[in-house]
Amino acid sequence: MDASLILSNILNPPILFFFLGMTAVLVKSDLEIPAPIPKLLSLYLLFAIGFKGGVELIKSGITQEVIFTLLAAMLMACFVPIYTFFILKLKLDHYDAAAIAATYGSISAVTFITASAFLNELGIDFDGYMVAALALMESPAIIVGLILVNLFTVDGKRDFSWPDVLQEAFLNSSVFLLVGSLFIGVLTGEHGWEVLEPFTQGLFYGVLTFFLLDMGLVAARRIKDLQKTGLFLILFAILIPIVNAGIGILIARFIMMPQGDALLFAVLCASASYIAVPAAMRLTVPEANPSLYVSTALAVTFPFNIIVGIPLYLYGINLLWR
Amino acid sequence: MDASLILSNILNPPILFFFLGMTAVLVKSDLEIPAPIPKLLSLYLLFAIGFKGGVELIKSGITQEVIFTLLAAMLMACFVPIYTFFILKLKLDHYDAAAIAATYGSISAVTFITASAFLNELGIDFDGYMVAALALMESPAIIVGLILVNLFTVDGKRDFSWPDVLQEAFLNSSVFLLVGSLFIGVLTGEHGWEVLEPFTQGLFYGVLTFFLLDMGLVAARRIKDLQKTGLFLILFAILIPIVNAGIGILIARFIMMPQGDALLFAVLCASASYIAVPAAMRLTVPEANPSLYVSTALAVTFPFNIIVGIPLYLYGINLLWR
Amino acid sequence: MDASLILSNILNPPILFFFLGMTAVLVKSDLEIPAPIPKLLSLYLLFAIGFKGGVELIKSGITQEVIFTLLAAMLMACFVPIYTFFILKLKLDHYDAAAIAATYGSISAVTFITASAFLNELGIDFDGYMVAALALMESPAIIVGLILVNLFTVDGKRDFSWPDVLQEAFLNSSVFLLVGSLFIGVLTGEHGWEVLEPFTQGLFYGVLTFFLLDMGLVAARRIKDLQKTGLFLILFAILIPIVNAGIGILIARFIMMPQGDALLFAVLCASASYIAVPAAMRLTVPEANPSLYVSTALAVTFPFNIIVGIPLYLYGINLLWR
Amino acid sequence: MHLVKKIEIIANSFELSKILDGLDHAGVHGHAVIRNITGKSLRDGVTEDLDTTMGDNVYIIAFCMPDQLKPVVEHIRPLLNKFGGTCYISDVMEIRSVRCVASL
Amino acid sequence: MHLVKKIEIIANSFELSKILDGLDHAGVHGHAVIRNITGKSLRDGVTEDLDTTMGDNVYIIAFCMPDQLKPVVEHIRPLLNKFGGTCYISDVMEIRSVRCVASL
Amino acid sequence: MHLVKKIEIIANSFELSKILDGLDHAGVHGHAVIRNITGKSLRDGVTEDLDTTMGDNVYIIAFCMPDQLKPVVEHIRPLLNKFGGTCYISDVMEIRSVRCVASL
Ligand SMILES: Nc1ncnc2c1ncn2[C@@H]1O[C@H](COP(=O)(O)O)[C@@H](O)[C@H]1O
Ligand SMILES: Nc1ncnc2c1ncn2[C@@H]1O[C@H](COP(=O)(O)O)[C@@H](O)[C@H]1O
Ligand SMILES: Nc1ncnc2c1ncn2[C@@H]1O[C@H](COP(=O)(O)O)[C@@H](O)[C@H]1O
Ligand code: NA
Ligand code: NA
Ligand code: NA
Repeated sequence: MDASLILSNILNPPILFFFLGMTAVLVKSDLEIPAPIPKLLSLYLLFAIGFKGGVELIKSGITQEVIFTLLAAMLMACFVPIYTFFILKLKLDHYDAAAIAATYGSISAVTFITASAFLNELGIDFDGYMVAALALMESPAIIVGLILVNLFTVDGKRDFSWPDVLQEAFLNSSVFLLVGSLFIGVLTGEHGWEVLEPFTQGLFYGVLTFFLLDMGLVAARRIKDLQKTGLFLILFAILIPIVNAGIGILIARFIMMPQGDALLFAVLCASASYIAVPAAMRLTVPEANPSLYVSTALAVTFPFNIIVGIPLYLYGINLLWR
Repeated sequence: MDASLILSNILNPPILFFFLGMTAVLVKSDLEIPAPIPKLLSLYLLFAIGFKGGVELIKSGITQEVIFTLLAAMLMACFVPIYTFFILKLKLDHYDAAAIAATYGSISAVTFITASAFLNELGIDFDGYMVAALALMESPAIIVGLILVNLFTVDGKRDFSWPDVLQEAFLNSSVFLLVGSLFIGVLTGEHGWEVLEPFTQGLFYGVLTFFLLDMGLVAARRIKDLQKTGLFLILFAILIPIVNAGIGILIARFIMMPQGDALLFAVLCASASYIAVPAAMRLTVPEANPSLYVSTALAVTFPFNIIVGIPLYLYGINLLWR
Repeated sequence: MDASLILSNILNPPILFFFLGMTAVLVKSDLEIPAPIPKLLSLYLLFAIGFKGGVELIKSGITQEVIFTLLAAMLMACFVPIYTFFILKLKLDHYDAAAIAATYGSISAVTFITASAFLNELGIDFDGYMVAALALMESPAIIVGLILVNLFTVDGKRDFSWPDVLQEAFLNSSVFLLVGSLFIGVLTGEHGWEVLEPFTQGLFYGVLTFFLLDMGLVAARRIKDLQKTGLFLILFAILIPIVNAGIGILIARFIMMPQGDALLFAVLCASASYIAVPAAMRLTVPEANPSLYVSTALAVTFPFNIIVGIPLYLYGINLLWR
Repeated sequence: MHLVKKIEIIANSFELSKILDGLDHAGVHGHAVIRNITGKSLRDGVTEDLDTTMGDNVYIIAFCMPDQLKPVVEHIRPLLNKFGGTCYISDVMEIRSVRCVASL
Repeated sequence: MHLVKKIEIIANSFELSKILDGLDHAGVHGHAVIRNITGKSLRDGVTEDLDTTMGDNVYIIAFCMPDQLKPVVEHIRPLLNKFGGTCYISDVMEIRSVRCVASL
Repeated sequence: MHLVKKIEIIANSFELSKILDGLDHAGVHGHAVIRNITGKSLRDGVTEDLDTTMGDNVYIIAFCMPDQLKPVVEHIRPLLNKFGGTCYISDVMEIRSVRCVASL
């Protein structure tokens, strides 16, 4: 049953500390994790997950499954922002619609990491190359979002330069550190893993827990923005992840991913970016309202995914793979 | 003999690094641990100690001993600020007396943590629910202190609001994180402990050591304030902890705590708050002089407790429990 | 063969992350490790290396080898700034020459640490007292540099005070923390080591890796300064380390150091300071141009040493010790 | 370009929320806050290092219309009297942007 | 001592490099940047906490010669119009040092 | 409200203690310091990133009585000449609080 999965998910330290963070804001405690500590934690998580992914990628090698998975990742990263744009256009102007669509086309690394910790908990295996899928899915939505803005708005002086945009999309610090660590994992392999293991593996779960405490604080502070976003966007922020996860699961079934990989893929499809894409959108589509795209991704979709989504998608996968 | 206990206490890395920090200030080295790193370390320590306490509380369950211990903690947290207030009133005005009394009625988590590391060193057991006592003893003194100010001063416009004060007392970040982590430890139990162990246990001693280096810097910088506090307060800051520890030990003996718990309880009684209470006093009793209550707690009582007090109290306990 | 050593050096995570940091700057990624995190990492590294050195020093005791090694360290720390000063004087004014000479007479702790990680990799032993040599070699060059400025420049109002200079040379935070941790390691010995081991040993390699990522960023940002320094200084910054390492190796052979120690000694001789000495020079020889002495040490000598130098010097040692 | 007033307040971070509320009640709804200020005041005479115990100082900057000044002073002065802190006013010219016009 | 103009800009850190480029093109080659500013603007009405997601604000200070002001405003205003942010100008006296003389 | 002078100094953190001593000797006993300033100066022409090696810049603010200005300039100018750094003076109004009156 679904509820038991949800419960076993909720009763993990990372999720409970996420709640603790949210509670702190709600009861107006002055708990805060001062800058730049959250930045340090997120750099660490990207470093550790990228490096581990690289080490495991070199063990598995570039097989047919890897290629299919990465193709599926590319496909979803381009498809999601397009179809959601047309849904969003029903209620919002083109700028906001494109920015939000890009947000949901991209991914949230922390959601991915939380899902992988959940799989570890349950003893379900997953492949290291899913990290490559994570890296691949971060950037395309930014490009797609911009193309949509260009196609659907007609203002003479939209003067952004493609080199800047590509720079922002592919060389922003998250993507860069993740891909770089992945490469280094590939280069150093098993040997590099052993020497770094107490750092990258031993601390990983604890750092994730601590970071989710901060995410709880950040997400709860954004909740008051939701009044301004309106019911349409709140529903969007819950239903679209479910739909995207559903599509992702069907694709995963089709190309016969193992269950663990399928969950991670579903989570990638379902999650929305609240770091890389908002930063890029703020620069390239300044007309869009940041509190719309950040708050939906951060205060609705992120909590939904890590609390309900992850076990829900796994439940679906268990049904289908049986 | 007492001296050998003191020596075996002093020759531990945390205490030695505390001395190193003090030395750095005395010889005017530019060593500093820049903000917000000390904050990160203290958040970590509260997180780790709270979580561990919760895990062990659920193992032991809520027994009669637990209830007696917590009652004793409450009792001392209310009694100490009252009796010390009347001593302090002999020399100081009512505002300063109340603020200092509140400081000594509350506790110092780092002193507690140092004492528990010392017990680990010596292989003496203690119970996880002592962390609950720690959490319980942090706030009451703030309330008692304010009631004393209200009773003994007559200024028409003392316009503080009780909700604000209770907020400050029970939801300040230290108490909140400690209690929150304790709850999460209770909820996740042994299983949560295993996954977080390399983080919460493995690093604990090292982080404590590093943090005490910073405490040494901070305490030494406060030493010059002591000229202004006068001999009365300096004596107060050494004698009152000994008296409080003595009372604590007698109570512990009376309710038959095991030796390890008794030491921790004595340390809680003996220690003075230099974070939560000063912050609260600054807001609610702005008439009191912060350098009086911070400097005595930080530059006298804290070093005294971690260097001399902890082994001294244990010596006393060893005598009585024999 | 040399190349295989270089390769096995380069294929280690710390060096690869150093490259990643440099790459980030070159491709203009916005990757950065915000202040004060690099400071935290460097405090940790000094703390860990000093403490470990102390623990091992007490195990080995103060033997004849120890004394010879420390004498050799003192000798090189005084000799290098003098002879390089006369070379630099050929092209630069006395202020710049003295400042750069002091920089190369002192050492880089991170280069030392990278070399010791490399030795660990290869399974080559080295002695803990090399850390004492590291500490000893940090300060003398500052004093020698100032004496040179005083001897060779004639400006009436050079009004620095020796106490200030000695303070700066011997009590700056790097030297202080390193020596302090060493002392504490000596005092607590094997026992202290065990309790701190998960912190000081377990995380060491990972923190070094992370720190070198930052060093890559910092070094690459300095590369553009090199246009202004000119070819003479760039050649100086590559050749002098090789010469110094060569002298160091000959001395090491002469006093019959084991190979591991010889490499560390060579690396100490070859490396240049980019923290303690520049800070001291900025205050005591403000006439010198910081971008000359910082950029050569940081953007040329440091990368050269950790990438090519360390394996090269080991190759030389292997030849000579055979 | 048009004239506005710049308000600068230095105070302990514990009082930050009270001061911001004061500004808000006085009708000044925009502000910027710089944290982790160290300092020394004539009053206590000792250099205040940032430490874990007594909180950091904050430096609050708020630009406002000249006629908002009086209510600001009325709201802020009691706080400064009670908790300490310093407040200074000066004249600056605002470069109006399209967006700013909308907001003023 | 001689009169110079002080330019103060508060903006999101994402726009920092664009603004510094703008200053540079306007001939103002010196500046100082304070990061990690939190704030609240009338426009969005909510207090902006520093968080991992939306970047921090930055506070840019640049002192320049009075005649550089016009080009600065021309270069900065379009950026403020597009991305948001506020800009204020005031008068200050520079204490010329030997070094400063060389640089101005 | 009464007129005071605002002194703003930007310099490398290594020189901080010397500058604060200078202010102190000149009779200005209060100040606030903002650390971790990045910047660019005409003199060296390159943007200074905060890095582990060369220390950060600091931004020192001190409010003082107009007649303290002369000694301040006398004490600070030699330091700026020697070590670099910039210093600016401007006029501000102080909101006197009860406490401030006592301290001035
Ligand atoms: N004259 C001054 N100039 C600049 N900052 C000051 C001055 N006096 C006080 N401050 C700052 O204001 C803070 C609070 O001062 P006070 O309210 O006097 O305790 C001090 O810690 C300093 O950071
Ligand atoms: N009136 C004001 N006074 C001081 N700072 C302001 C004011 N209005 C806005 N700010 C700051 O400028 C930032 C950008 O404002 P805006 O461009 O209006 O979004 C805000 O986040 C505040 O930090
Ligand atoms: N025109 C300027 N406006 C604002 N800050 C400046 C200016 N010139 C220099 N600075 C700052 O002052 C620091 C020291 O400058 P300098 O003394 O010229 O090396 C620089 O790093 C900048 O942060
Ligand atoms: Na997605
Ligand atoms: Na107590
Ligand atoms: Na050297």
